[in-house]
Amino acid sequence: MDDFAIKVGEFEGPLDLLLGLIERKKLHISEVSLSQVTDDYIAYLKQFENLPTGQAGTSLSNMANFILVASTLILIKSYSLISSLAVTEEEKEDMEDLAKRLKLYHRIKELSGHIKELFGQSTIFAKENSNHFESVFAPSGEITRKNILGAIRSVVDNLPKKETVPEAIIKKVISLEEVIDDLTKRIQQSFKMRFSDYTKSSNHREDRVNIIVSFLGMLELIKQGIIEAKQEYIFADIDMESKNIALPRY
Amino acid sequence: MTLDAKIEAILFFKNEPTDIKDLANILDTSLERVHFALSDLEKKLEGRGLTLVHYENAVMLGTAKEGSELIEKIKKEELSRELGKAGLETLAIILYKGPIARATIDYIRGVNSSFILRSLMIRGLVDRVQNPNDSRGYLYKPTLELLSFMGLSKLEDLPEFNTMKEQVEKFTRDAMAEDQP
Amino acid sequence: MTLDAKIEAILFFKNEPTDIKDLANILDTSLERVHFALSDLEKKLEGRGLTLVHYENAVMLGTAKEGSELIEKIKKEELSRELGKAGLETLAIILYKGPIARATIDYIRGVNSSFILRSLMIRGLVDRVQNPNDSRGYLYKPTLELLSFMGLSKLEDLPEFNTMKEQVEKFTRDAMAEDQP
Repeated sequence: MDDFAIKVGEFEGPLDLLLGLIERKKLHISEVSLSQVTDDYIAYLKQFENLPTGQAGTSLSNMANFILVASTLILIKSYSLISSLAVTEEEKEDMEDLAKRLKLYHRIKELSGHIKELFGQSTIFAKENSNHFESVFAPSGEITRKNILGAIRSVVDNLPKKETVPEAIIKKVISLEEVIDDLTKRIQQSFKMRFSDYTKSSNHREDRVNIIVSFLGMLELIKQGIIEAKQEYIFADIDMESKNIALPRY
Repeated sequence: MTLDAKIEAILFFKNEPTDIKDLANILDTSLERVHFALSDLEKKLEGRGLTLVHYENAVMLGTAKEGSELIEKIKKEELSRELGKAGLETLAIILYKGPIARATIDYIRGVNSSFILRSLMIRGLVDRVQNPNDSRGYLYKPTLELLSFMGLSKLEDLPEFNTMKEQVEKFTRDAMAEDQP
Repeated sequence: MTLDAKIEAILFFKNEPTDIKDLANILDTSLERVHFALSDLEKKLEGRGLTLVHYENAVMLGTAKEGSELIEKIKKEELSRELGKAGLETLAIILYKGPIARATIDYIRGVNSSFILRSLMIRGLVDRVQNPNDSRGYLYKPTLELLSFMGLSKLEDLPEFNTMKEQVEKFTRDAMAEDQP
């Protein structure tokens, strides 16, 4: 069952990873601490996104889980940097929920300590099955060839299937680096552009994850001092300008 | 023979989790009287070598947890105690919050839990029942074997059970009001 | 835990006549004290659902005499009960894929099958043989009575025998190669 394991590196899932990062920095769970570990989270994820699936236990649908949480993290961080950032009601809820989810998950991890402590320590045992029991042939009317065929068919239909997530789609969406490279090039070319132009002209599908990943790319560029971003008013588009055309460094 | 003695005899003979409804049927009596008799039996078993394990509608008889070391000495098969991180988390969610839909488990853990659930079911630690609010979905709940492994006669014996159940319920009510049954 | 409670737990668990000398050994005490404790246990079981059964030098726990009618009723009820979906599926797996280990059945169905297997055995529908690859394990197979009840002179006469067998085998081959006979 190893090929089904849900792990990126040593972490079970995105919440596990986040919790690990927050604990490492000895922070409390809050939106503020989440914005403080966003970069670490992305950096950690980057190590794994280029691994072929199956390696290090990565699976595509699981990567998608990691990326979805990444997108919420980026929102939280952006919001803390650019207070005028426009967020939808739904995004606001996601942002608030993440801290709550993390607190609950933290609680569950604490409680799983009780399970570990108790499991198998003072077991209540059932009677051992006797090896000598009398059996009486007692069939029932249900046992017909037709019903038995129906039963084996239902067994076969319910065998677990391997993941069937279309790899190509997810790979495109989750390639963080590609988005950042692309963004850098476009900034150099057009010197000044708007965020919505970027996501529109991009050959990526304009879905939510993609916009957010692009946004992350933009924030990375701001952080690296490669571009400057301006937003005239809330909900307005974001203008991007390159500060140093000659040196787009990563 | 009193009703609780009859129930003790039946549970001893059956040696598997038994539905309280089946007990009422066999004994030709009401569910209410079976419940009363079970709590009589529970009292009578105090300080004895046996104990009742009880969750929702199922009940079984087992050795008292105080005797576990003794039984372990004469048991032939080694008990598998290995659960792993994912297993522990999932069991904690099911014990403190069950019966619970897979979507909610996934949401709390932040990952897909279908494979860990399957392996817990194969080990007989977790059971699933039809979700009364969603005919295509299931609810996952602890088995009596899981309770027995943990030395719990009932779920309420879990540490922090009452406080935690409230916390989890409050949270899931807030967060998942829209997609939860 | 008193000595008589410990003895009760041991006898319940062992579910077979146990030598009084063995009890003294397990409990690390004298024969005399075991005899005293046994008579305590006997007194405490009065009016209860269980009773102590004495053999020459051995004892065993059983259901009280007064409950024997009840137990007969349950036995009959167990034998005439419908197998249900889970029972039919387990039986189908054994018919199409047997002889098969319990772990493999569990793995195919995704749930624990131990209680169902026991009931299929008690009803004479399946039988078990020693697993040649695992001295402590068993392989389950259909009984001859089941085959003749279904009007089958050989398993291959089952509808779609080869296709179904192949599909189940493909699944187990991929995942459990090492546990397979």
